[in-house]
Amino acid sequence: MRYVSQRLLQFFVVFIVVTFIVMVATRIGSADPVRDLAGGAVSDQQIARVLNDYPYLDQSLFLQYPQWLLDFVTGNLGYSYTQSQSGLAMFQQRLPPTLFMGFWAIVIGLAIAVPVGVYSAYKRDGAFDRGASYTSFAFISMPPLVIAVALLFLVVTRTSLFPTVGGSSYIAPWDSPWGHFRNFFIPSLALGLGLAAVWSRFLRADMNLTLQSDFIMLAKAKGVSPARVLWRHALRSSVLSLITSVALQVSALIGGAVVVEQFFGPRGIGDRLVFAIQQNDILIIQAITAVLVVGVVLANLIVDLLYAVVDPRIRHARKLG
Amino acid sequence: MTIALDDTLTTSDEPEQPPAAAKKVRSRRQIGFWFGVSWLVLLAVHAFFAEWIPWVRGEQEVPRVAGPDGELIRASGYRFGPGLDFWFGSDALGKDLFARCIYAARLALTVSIVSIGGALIIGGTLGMLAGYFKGWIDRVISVLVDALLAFPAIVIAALVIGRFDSLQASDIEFLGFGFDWLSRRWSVTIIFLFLSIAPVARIVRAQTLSLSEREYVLAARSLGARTPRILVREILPNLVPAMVAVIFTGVAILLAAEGGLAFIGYSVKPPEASWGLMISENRTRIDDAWWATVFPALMLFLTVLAFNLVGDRVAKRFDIRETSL
Amino acid sequence: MSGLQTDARQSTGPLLEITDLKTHFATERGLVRAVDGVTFTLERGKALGVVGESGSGKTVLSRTIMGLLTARGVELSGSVRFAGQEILGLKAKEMRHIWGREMAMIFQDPMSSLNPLMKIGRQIVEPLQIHLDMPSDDAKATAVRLMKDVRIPEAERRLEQYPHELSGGMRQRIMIAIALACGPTMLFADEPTTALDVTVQAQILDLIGEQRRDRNMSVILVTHDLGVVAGHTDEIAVMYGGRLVEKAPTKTLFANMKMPYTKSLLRSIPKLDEPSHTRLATIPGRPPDLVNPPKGCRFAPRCAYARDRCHEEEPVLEVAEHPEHVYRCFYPVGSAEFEERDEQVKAELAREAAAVRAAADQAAADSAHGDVPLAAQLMHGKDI
Amino acid sequence: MLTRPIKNRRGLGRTAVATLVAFTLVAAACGGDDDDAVTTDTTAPADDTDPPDTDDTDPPDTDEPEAPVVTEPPAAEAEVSYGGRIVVGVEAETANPWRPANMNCASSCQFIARTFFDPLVAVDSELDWEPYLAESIDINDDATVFTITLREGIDFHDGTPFDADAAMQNINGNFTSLLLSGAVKDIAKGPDGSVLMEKLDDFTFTLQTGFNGDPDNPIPWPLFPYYLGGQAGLMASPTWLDAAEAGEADETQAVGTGPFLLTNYAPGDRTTVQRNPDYWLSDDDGNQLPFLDEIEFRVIEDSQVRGEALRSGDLDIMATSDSLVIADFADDANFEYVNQDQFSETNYIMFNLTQPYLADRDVRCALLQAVDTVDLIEVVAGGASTPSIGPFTPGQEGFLTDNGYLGYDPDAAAEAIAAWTAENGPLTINYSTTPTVTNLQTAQYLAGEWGAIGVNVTIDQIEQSTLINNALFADPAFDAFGWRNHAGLFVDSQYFWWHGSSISPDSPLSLNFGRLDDPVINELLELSRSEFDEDVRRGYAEDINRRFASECFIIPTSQTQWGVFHQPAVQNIGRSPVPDDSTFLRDGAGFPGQVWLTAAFLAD
Repeated sequence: MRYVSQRLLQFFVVFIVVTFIVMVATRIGSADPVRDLAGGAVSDQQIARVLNDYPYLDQSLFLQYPQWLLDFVTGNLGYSYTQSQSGLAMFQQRLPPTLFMGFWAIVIGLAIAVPVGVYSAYKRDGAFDRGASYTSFAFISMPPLVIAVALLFLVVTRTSLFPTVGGSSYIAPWDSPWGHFRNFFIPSLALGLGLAAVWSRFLRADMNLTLQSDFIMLAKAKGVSPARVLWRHALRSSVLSLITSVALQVSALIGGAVVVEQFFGPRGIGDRLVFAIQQNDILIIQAITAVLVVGVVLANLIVDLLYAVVDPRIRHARKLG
Repeated sequence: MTIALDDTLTTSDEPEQPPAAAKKVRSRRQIGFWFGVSWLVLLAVHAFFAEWIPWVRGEQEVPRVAGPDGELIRASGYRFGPGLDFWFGSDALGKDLFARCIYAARLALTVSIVSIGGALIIGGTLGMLAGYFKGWIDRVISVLVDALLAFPAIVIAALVIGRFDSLQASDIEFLGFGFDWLSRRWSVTIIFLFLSIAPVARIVRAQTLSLSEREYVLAARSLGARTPRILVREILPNLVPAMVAVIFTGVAILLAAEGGLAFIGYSVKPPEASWGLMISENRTRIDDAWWATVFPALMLFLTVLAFNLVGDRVAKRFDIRETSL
Repeated sequence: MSGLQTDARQSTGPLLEITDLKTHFATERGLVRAVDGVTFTLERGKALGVVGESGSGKTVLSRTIMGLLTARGVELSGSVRFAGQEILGLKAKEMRHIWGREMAMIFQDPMSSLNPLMKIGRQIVEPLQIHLDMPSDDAKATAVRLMKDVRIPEAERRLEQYPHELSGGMRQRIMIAIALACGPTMLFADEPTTALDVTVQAQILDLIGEQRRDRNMSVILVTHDLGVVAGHTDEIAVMYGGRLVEKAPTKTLFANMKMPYTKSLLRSIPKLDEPSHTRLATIPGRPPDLVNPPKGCRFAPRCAYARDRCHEEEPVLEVAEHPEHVYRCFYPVGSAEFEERDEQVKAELAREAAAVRAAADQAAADSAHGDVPLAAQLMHGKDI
Repeated sequence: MLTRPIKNRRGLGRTAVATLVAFTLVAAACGGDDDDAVTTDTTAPADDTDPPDTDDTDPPDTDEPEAPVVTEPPAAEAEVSYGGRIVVGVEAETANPWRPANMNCASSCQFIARTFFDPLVAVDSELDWEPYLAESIDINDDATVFTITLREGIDFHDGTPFDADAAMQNINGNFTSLLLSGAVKDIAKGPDGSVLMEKLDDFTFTLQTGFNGDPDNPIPWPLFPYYLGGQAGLMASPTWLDAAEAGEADETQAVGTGPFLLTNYAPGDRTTVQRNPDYWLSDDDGNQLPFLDEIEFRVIEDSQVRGEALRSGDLDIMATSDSLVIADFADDANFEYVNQDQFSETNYIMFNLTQPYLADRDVRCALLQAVDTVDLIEVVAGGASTPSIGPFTPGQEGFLTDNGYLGYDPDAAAEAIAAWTAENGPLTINYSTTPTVTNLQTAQYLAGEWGAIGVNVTIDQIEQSTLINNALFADPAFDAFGWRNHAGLFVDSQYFWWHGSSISPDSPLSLNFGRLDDPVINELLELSRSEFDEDVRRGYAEDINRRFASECFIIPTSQTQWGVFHQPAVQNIGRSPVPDDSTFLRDGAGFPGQVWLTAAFLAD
């Protein structure tokens, strides 16, 4: 329990720090946040309306913050006056595309990284390992933007399968599996390849270490087949660092999504965030950043839980802690 | 690599490699390293001396070249693909993409290097103090690092840069100074510097922490050396390898970040050139003019790769790893 | 490979014959001669103790025999005949029929040698299912029986437990149970007690001895601790610098050891209050560099009794009074030259006791992520 | 009629030289029964027409607009059938909220809004206004009083009956809103500021004119009914309006009387509407309208990308003003299209005339003369657009091919600037632009050309709502930017964009973005508003055109041409019926870039 409360406290501090920094950042050089918010053609009526909804907006930042925080935790996720849309509706509209993209990116990343990492570790220093090593190094040096250009140039323009730049839109898989694939494959791949590169490296390194450990030797000495040693004994214990890596990549994933959504679509939360920044739609900026931080934090919490599922020692230690 | 062939064999970290294979690995690493170095030298020379290099046209120059009929024409509308006249082709406005890529390199390199340099000075100092004295700096840095990791830097950068635009346009003064000077170039540099402080501080802190436990530091301390002297004479010189690795790798990360930021419109403004901006401007025309999108992306990729290769080599050479931090 | 699958119990002659076995590692620094020409035989049902300090090659020896050294750059030569069959250099695929079934191994550290993420039961059942194709119910029952054999209380409950939930001694018993699962004829025990409490050590050794007798197994007990092998082996082989330097029936050896090195080992039996796996403190100097072994007797640089000849010429194996007692020394214990120096040596030894200890763990430093580019690590930001 | 950029964020692609886009608040078409300049260009299939002449970059040299070709809309090729779902790609979506009084509505927004709102009048294929939700509108002889009779038996989607009270509430709201009041400023208002209306019975009421709202100063306004075919004439449920006003209903969940119900609205991304089974209108064969079950409008800003989406079958209908894309698709026999190359917008560079240096004609004209629009179009739009020399496009009242336009003369420009700077010091122009690809290219091009005549240019890349604010409030930072506006047939449609009275002394906000207050133009606009004779009106309009040319109030760059492309399976485009009449509604009249989908259906 102490462990959990410690982690929660840590996450809470991170949340406060990030959201406060973002709040301060949205107000830099702004004479009147209320006017910014009203957007477009501003009449006194509109300003009055903003102030009626969010009376704290003309107070000092330190007074604003707790009130905003209270709003946030009570489910008031802001309002976009320029888009006539509540924060909640905005999330309902914009989160699914990004979640799907992120999910598929992670799936693609793992689907590539796990076999590559495991096989590299198994055939260490072999031709495959070396090839994978160079390839992954190259991909690590490729920001999502470059991968997106490469995919556009090498795949999208050469087949007529996928929507071109900015053409991907949100189609739920249950509405049309094929449509979903067409629209999500390329953006997800643009994110997933980079993840695969990083993860295959981490997995290979960790597997190498694991493969040298005594219990692998014991498994071998028991006569367990190499495949079983690899997948049942070695991978399972290396998977921990992989999971950590997945969680740590969530924030990088969001950063990548911002670029990829602008590049290919679909229009998710990253795209909306950039638009909100352009419009200085401060309540939406704050809401999105806060939700994203919660997302990152949640990912880390989930990893913590997964740790315990995968590793009985941790479960044990936490029970004691 | 020392190998203790004894009971710890099974946990020894590095593989035993036959000398030939090991040599091959080394030479392969060398190839990468030398590729990185040569690319960077070539690029840096072009970028920083562009005005004096005859084959680099002006950033904003709209050259007129001989058309099919021999008369001088503008190369607008992506008229020229890669070739002798335009190595990387021409863009929509008829500018030379090679020249623009070079000037974009100047921007990317200056912004990244200045930011990392500044971050090293500030973050390095903080990190050294934190590592040596531990205490509150330590805790603040770790919270900041956690917070930064919890959030994509590109978003914070875009947000702040957007606001800096308003600041520049406003009449707001700070300590009697206005913000007229706050161009995008400065905005990007400042926010990159700011975002780099915590990670740099963290690395330096960790290195300092381990260095301050070393015998020679303990010895110096026991001989009555003063703290500043220990920091400057004993610890600082030993931080250099780590800092070199951080510079190269950090620049690589910032280059990538600048690319993304420029792509979403938050690095320099047109008509200044930036790789990300060029990609953003030209990608919808990739069917007709692939060169205008592909070359900037290639430049970005190769430069990031080169910095990573060099940085990684330095890190390996001096055995600097995140895990040891 | 059908020949190898024949039951070793059916063959006649010595169970294990090792002839001029060499295990060399090619490294960047040069060829490491970890095992350098070792010859011995082991009869079935007998226990051999292989003794030496860290770096003497004893662990490599046992793993070579078992065929577990398959890393790149390993060069093997000589001969290992198991139940009359040559097994040196067989591929892992071929050895798998022997592993677990004919030969089994108990490792030094029961904590790291059991898969931490797998239930005890599964780990014991695994070889049963692999080699004996046992249905899972039978396998489970067998596992419980095995656990009872190795004196694990509440065996049924333990099946569902994870290694970390057991004490060190229990874990080592589990390892033994695993090793014994398929009834091997040959058991390697590599420092089986080093990581354990002294009180538990004796129990474990007794257990191994007991099982050896019950099952008529041969046992090779690898240790740096002469005290361990004293009561639990039939024969003792002492290794130094990759070479066999003294070998004798246990009683003979203790009664009449010839090598000054063996004598030093005897002196360095760990004290009760020392942490486990302490380097042998009482022998000055370091084990020899196996890339460039010293000229002459490999122990000479550290030997308090060494004379000029020892540094120039390498002694060959001499046969002592007892025909099965061999040793490699020009000036063995008991010789006049030895006694001459003994007095001053004893005094020095005490002084240098503590010096060797440091600097041991550097090599084991974790470099797992050296392969991951710094950029990727920085982007991760956190320690993995 | 309020202008606002519709280009949301990134690339509108190569929408000619276009930059920002006007709201089209008023359906403006050529009135009267004359048949000279009226064309119906609903053309399909595509191979029946000549592709737009993309090579001709010179201003058209004919004296008259091209001879009109009046064609009947194509008859449906298949039996009408109910059901089906289509996806329509539009370039932007700028509503927010969906209240007619507040909608920031550009072309694509009108396209969407017309599926769930009906107007009081609509423009038919002969470009006459026809009563739509209204049953009739009686105009008195001097065109100062309008008696509006409504159709009976129509309900809003929420069940609220559509009657005089509802219509009057809508009209009052629309005609007094910040956004729309300027467009209808000559409708009489009472002392409390509300529109003066008289309810005659449950379905009849009257409106009257009054110069600047003054009921004692009625002016003839023969073309006024057309305004009821625009945004000001859209009817929304009063129940919903009241609830939205009170904050109890979602102001984006529009409730109208239209053929479709708004079911899902994702701002800036997509809008979904579903069939209104109780729609009040049937087609001429008595089939209950509409036919389609569902329409999804999807925003795809880049026209190339939109085109690709149509090709790949992701879209069924796609509207574009990108001449290259139009040229591309016009040749493609796989798609049918509605060509809308008349009465459309002009792309131009707008000046903030309150800046002292821009109030100087010499400076403006020098800036104009520095720009070779032919070259600009070549560079930015691949030469596919037609250069423009004045504020009007072909078909519009006042369109001229020779208006005295100064044309490209960089030497004269440089001279003028040199003279100006000698007297006043260096001249710096801040060109504001949204960060879209085409706009940035245009900005860079202009910076180059203006730089060449000795003007310092800074490019300010700002987000569009800020840009609008700069324009609305004549922000000091606003000097010049690209704009797309002034669709419609009459010059009266442009009245408040250009009339000095739009610059309110009380409010810094003005819909006359350029702050144009020219006595000559003011007078001509007033004359044309009350003019019954079309030829005379055309004369006024041409004078306005010449005045623009001689004073260089704007730098016209190109004419907008629209094309609405669709899959052949989508039938009955251009055949939306007019109630009680045999004509059809005209697609794109006043609202280029849209078609009516009331009678559209999907062939199997």
